[in-house]
Amino acid sequence: MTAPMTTPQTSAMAPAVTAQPFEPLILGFTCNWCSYRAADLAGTSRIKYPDNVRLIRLMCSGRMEPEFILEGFAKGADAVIMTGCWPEDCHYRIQSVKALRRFLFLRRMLSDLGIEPARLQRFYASAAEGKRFADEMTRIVAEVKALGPIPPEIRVTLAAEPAAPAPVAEPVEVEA
Amino acid sequence: MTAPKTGVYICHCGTNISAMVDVEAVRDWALDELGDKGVVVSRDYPFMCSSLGQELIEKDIKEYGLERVVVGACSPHMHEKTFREASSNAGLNPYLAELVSIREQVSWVHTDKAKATEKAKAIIAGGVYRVAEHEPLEPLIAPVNNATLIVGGGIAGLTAALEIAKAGYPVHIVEREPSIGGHMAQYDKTFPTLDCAACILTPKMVDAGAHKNITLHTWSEVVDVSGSVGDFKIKVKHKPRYVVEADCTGCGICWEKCPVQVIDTGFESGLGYRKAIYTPFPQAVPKYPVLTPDDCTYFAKGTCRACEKFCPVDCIDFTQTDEFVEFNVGSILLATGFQPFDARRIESYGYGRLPNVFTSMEFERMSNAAGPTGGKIVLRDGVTEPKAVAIVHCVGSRDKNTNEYCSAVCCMQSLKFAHLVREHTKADVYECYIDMRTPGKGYDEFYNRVLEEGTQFIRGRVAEITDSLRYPEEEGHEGRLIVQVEDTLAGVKRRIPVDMVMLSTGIEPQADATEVARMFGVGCSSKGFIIERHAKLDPVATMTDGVFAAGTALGPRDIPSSVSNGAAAAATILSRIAQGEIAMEPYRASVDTERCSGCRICNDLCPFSAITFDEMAMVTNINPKLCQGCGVCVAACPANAISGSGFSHHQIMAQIDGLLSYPGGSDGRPVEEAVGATA
Amino acid sequence: MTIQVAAPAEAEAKPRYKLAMYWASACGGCDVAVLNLGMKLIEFTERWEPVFWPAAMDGKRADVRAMDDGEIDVCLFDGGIRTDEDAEMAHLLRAKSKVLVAFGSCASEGCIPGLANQRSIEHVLAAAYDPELNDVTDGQVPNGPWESPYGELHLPTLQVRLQTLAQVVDIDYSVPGCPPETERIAEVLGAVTAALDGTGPLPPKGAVLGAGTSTVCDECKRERGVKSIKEFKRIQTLAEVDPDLCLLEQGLPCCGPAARDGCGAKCPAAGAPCIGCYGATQGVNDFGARLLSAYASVVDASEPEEIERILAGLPDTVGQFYRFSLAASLLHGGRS
Amino acid sequence: MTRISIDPVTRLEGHGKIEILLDEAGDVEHTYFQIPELRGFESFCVGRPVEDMPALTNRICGVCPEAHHMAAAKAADAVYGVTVPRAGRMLRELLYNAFYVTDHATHFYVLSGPDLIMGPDAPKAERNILGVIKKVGAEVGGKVIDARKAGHRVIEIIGGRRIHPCTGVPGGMTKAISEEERDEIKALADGMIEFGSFSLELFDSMLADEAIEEIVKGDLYTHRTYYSGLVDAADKVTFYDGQIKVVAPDGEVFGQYDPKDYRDWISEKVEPWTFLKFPYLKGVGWKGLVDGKDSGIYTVAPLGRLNVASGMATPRAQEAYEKYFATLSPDGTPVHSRGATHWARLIELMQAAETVQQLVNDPEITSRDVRAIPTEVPTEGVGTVEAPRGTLTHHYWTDENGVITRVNLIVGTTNNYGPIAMSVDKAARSLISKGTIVTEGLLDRIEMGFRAYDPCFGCATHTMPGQMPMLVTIRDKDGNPLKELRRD
Repeated sequence: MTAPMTTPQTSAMAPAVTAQPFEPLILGFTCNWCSYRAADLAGTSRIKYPDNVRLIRLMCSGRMEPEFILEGFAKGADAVIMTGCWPEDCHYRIQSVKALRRFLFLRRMLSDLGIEPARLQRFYASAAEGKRFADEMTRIVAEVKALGPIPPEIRVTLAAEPAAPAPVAEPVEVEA
Repeated sequence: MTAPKTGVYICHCGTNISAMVDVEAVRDWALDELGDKGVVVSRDYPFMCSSLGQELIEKDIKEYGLERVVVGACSPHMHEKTFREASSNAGLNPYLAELVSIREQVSWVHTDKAKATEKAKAIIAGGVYRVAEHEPLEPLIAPVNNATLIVGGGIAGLTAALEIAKAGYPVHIVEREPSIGGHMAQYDKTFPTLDCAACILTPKMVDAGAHKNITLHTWSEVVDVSGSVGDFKIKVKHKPRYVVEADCTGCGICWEKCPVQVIDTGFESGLGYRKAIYTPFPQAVPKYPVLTPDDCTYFAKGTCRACEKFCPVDCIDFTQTDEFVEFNVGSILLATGFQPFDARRIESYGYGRLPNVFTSMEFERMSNAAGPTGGKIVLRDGVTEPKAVAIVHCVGSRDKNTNEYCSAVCCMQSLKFAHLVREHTKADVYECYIDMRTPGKGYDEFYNRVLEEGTQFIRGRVAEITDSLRYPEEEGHEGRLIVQVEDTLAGVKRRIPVDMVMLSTGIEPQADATEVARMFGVGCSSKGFIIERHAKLDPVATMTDGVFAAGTALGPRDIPSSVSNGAAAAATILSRIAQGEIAMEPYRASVDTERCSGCRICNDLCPFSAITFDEMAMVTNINPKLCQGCGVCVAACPANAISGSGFSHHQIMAQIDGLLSYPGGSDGRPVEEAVGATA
Repeated sequence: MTIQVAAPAEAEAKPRYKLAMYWASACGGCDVAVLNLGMKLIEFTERWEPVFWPAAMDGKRADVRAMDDGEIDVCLFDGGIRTDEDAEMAHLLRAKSKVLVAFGSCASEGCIPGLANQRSIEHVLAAAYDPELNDVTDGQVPNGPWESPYGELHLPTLQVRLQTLAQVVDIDYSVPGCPPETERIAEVLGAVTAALDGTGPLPPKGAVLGAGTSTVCDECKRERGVKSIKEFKRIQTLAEVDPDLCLLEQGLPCCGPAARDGCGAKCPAAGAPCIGCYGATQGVNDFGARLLSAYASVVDASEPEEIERILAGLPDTVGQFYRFSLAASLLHGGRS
Repeated sequence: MTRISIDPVTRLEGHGKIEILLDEAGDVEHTYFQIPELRGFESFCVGRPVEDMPALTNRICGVCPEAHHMAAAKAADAVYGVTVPRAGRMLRELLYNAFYVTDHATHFYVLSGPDLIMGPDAPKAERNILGVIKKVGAEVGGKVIDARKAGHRVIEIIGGRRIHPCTGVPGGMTKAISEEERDEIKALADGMIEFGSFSLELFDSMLADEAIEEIVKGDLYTHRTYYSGLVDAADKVTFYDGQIKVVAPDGEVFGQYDPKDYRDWISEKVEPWTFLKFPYLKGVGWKGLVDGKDSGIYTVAPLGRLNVASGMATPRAQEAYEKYFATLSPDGTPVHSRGATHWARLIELMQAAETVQQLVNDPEITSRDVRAIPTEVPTEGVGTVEAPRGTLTHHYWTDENGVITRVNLIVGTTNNYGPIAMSVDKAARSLISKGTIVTEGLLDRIEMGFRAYDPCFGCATHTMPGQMPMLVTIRDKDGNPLKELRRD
């Protein structure tokens, strides 16, 4: 009587596999002068935050090319965060505002492409605001978890290879 | 193109990293999984930054012929230079080495070792992908102008000025008040030694005023800073004194004759009077007086001119206006000081409402022999000596409603005040404190001394200061002040009747601190204290090359540390001057004029005026001398004609790919989708 | 235009190369552009033998199948990959051709039909066969094989997304444009002939032929000053369009700053903003991102509300920034 | 059951495909003509600003982008309820008529020419444009290429580009033309008229040839369908704007309506076996692919236009029109022979050439006043023109911001989908009976049938006008291939 037992076993195991909680992958951009140092300060202050975010350092948040963000989404990020100096103490005086303009434009275009605004986040952090940096990371990760993954019909990654179409039967050639 | 030979080095940082990241796993993973990206050697080491760790890298560069180096350790702001130097020692261009942070960004902020290790792998991958796109760069060299601008003539600035001037280099001090000296000049005694502030300060003021290498710009403000590292162009506004400095002898007849009495809210903190034309205090440097038009009868009514009539050298000039002077400097020191916390902001303490509530600054002037009361400690009426005095600590400090930080000096100044009250009067003194903070040489000894002098110490934050009596036992105390405080040691609520309350006010940034920070391009906290390049290892440098800071502009501190700040800044500046030139990160934007379409999108984007348009050739040019490397124009160029060295498009795209290449999609879910799949 | 020309005798000396031109999901404009070569085309046939060109001459897939791999010297492939059959042909022609060229905007970037990628394939079918506008019998709409009363009828199946040629097979070159300007086509055919003869340089794999490396502004004759966008305008609201001044500076969203040059800036010259049919310029991964960044950078506002107000002047961001290149955008599979 | 697949350029390339299914007796049971392409303009035009539509919908067809550009611009005008200034409208018509000259010339000489001028029995090697040139003389070849060039040049001057013009916008055109450009067009116009009369004379001479006469008058492709097309206020043939007139097979007027009311008059039948839809007259109803007065199927393009109108709008064309009916239908009832389309096409070419000349000589043609600024709130609009291959309708719905919320498109060739399918069926039935199949003839007839209609599936699929190279596979009842025939 082994046969009947297999069924419950397999079905009992099934939920365990699907029960994995969604852990978003998030790409974060910092400027060299304020927000990256805020991240450093969060570290030196040992303030904990979720490990979903991976950071890239730019010299200035105004260096941000929208292509970087799209590349992030294309390569599997569930959300992207832009951070930088408070406009009033931007190391490059007024460049942090350029980042704001691109952010608003891009967020609108992304939502027109089906990517929720909440997946493109943005905040300021001065070099003294390690706590703020960690708090924002925690907040954003929670928000993105609530959103869930980006549906595959919205994002195609470069890895995506088209399914080679099933070759259709070739008519046998006969002499005319 | 085949991937460049790359070495990967994972630092344990003692256990700072290895406790939360499985460094061996990361090391092996890098060699196994990043081989196709060029990784030929991967090592871990307890302290990569140690000389032995660096030798490890240098050895590999030579043995394996490494073309790239990636170190996974602390923040680049900590050790980027270290590993770049190690690489160049071994003959590898320093900009082909990349330091990625798996400490500040991983081990110190995460709690799940397995996940932290995964993230560390991704960060290493990001570095490896990125560094493959790097190209050899040479640092940009800029000559350093040997002149120095010091903003603020307080004790920190003066100290630095004298050190630099003595070394033989020109210094400009810009002070917005009529005299240098800063807050210290207002103090009576200085803790813990109780020597008189004036006696130790004025000689320095005189030296500074007299020194041939020091140019004083008092009653002046910096209005513009331009140029770049090594050679800043400074524009200073000299506000009109209405006194011709060249002729003035500082004889003082003008302010004797001036009929207008003005409450001196500046130097005398509102306790005393000055004239419409005045010097803030007898030992002021420079000696020339200042006339304030708002107070002057002549400016109001067009008559009087007493000062002019009596001036023996005819140096009064009512026609003076703002004057602007410009000069270039190679270094800038911001010693802009602090402002005392405004006690009015805590209404329950009644300052401004209850006459006999005083602030520390008022008390300093009151107890000063040269002050408005001639050193007598009396109530507002100017005659009555207090029988009981309460001193309240942490006013505007360690308080969520005002400032969360500790102002560092209040405890000691309060102890000093307690001592002075006991010395000048027979009054009982109550010190209401939260914690007694007496770090520093001789400080705690002074605390004990004041204890022995019989001052009563009450541990507890004062809740309220009032003149309304609520309880029968308070009868007979009419007209006195009640200090309500919970004695947390005795565990009782106390209402203490006193005649005088002294609020030990804290230290706050100058009101215009953030504007000043912006003008000089340095970062400051949201409160306004300037941020050090590194709080511990580089405490007087800012994040802007060539701009330094000292004293309370950086945060609360006492006179000794302000002075050592000033000296430290002087030493740093002198070493730059001695080097004659400085090396800057070669991060610059450049235009490929073949690709430039002349669309002029970028033309208005540069705050440093590095971008110009060639009308003839219809192309845009970028001046590398002015470019600061922010990259805004690179990101804006729709023709892809502008590229940025050091942070190029390809480098960042590669790092993104690397960071996201592992473990693939979020929660490892396959990101592939059969696009070609038919609906 | 049926091209079956016997090579004139004097050309016998030089080799005659085999040329194929195929349209996948296309409008035919690329083929018309080639036909517009007129007499020049007939001259070209002295050096080029068109072995397969459905637009202009007889030819059968069976013939292509029968060819050896690499037998076709050059295949100009226009049209996007919309159906399983398009993909099948892409794979077949890749195998049979020495040099495969993504010809025109559809094959290079997906062109305007690529805008379909903004929505689901269900939306495409629902809109095309909207029962309110059409006579649909119990919800039956075409897509894929259908079982007729007399046996199965084969009908191609739409892919979930329109793809560029490079997303489906490895390509050697691409020629941008919707359609490529006839003069550029002549240059390309000349250059390729020279390269095959060995008298000219062979362009590096992946090169973009028949276009420049700058942008349309480089060719545009309009005067331009420093850019600062206070408001985006729609042409029907603009009483006067200055004939000499940069259109973007007049508030019209022109793609010129980001679109690859080579077309001669004909549209701006005709008073119509460039719509970017020559696609992204050299080294740009994502046309829309580039143009968006350029526009946003010069928006004359610093407050979020003000920036949003100006942005609202673009009612259709996807159509504005990706009109010809959505299928090649990073989010939709990238440029290769 | 035996199945015959006729795959123009084989099944897998989506260029249209014919399936003929025979019953047990070996007679034609059913014929399917499938169009295997869909790009989804109705879907992705939604959300676009209406002023973008002329440039977007160009890309429906690279063979007749001018037609889509005009229909879209007119629909956009209608969405805003704006009237194009006279000069702007004249520029559009000038561009459009020049396009007609080019397109009709291309079709007659390059596509159908080989069949007609060389005759259907000429050796295949000669049945191409070069053969034509050899026979009628090099200067004719020159004339043809010049005529196409001339048309393209006018399109470039007014439309900005030769293919996919860009100057049509809501309310008019983005640019006027200069005096110099006007003079250049004048010169080209004279050449066009010359070319028109030359072509009509050539056709007269060709009619002497019996084979040709058979093509034009014969009943092989005769279907007695309804006819539909635009007529102007004087009930004459017109291309850019007018009312749609429908006549019954017997010539009786079925109705005349404003194009914006098209939905009251026609509907499109969706079949699950082909991406293209079958338009039909609602008032008559869908009876399947059959002709006659009870079937809603109607015919458009030159044949349809000449059948509904009472004449041509220009003198020379009118002359030719009268000759056309005198020859083919003296009583003035509709001409049902599809072969006559070739002749009708040349008559239209002449009208287009004459119209170009009229317009370019109008003193107002160089006026700067080519665009009106809309004042109405945008809502909904229909734009209809006569494309060379049939009535073309664009219908847009927008929000109050002028952004498209819904689109309906009925492209020229689609209107003829039914008749073409019937011709295919008829050709099959005429040559297949009781299992005997005259295969070679089958190919000829189907090919010529297509050429008569000049189907432009560039608009719906991608078959170039006239191009129908074919492969026929005959399979036995089990679907095994018996024989494969190809047209080479």
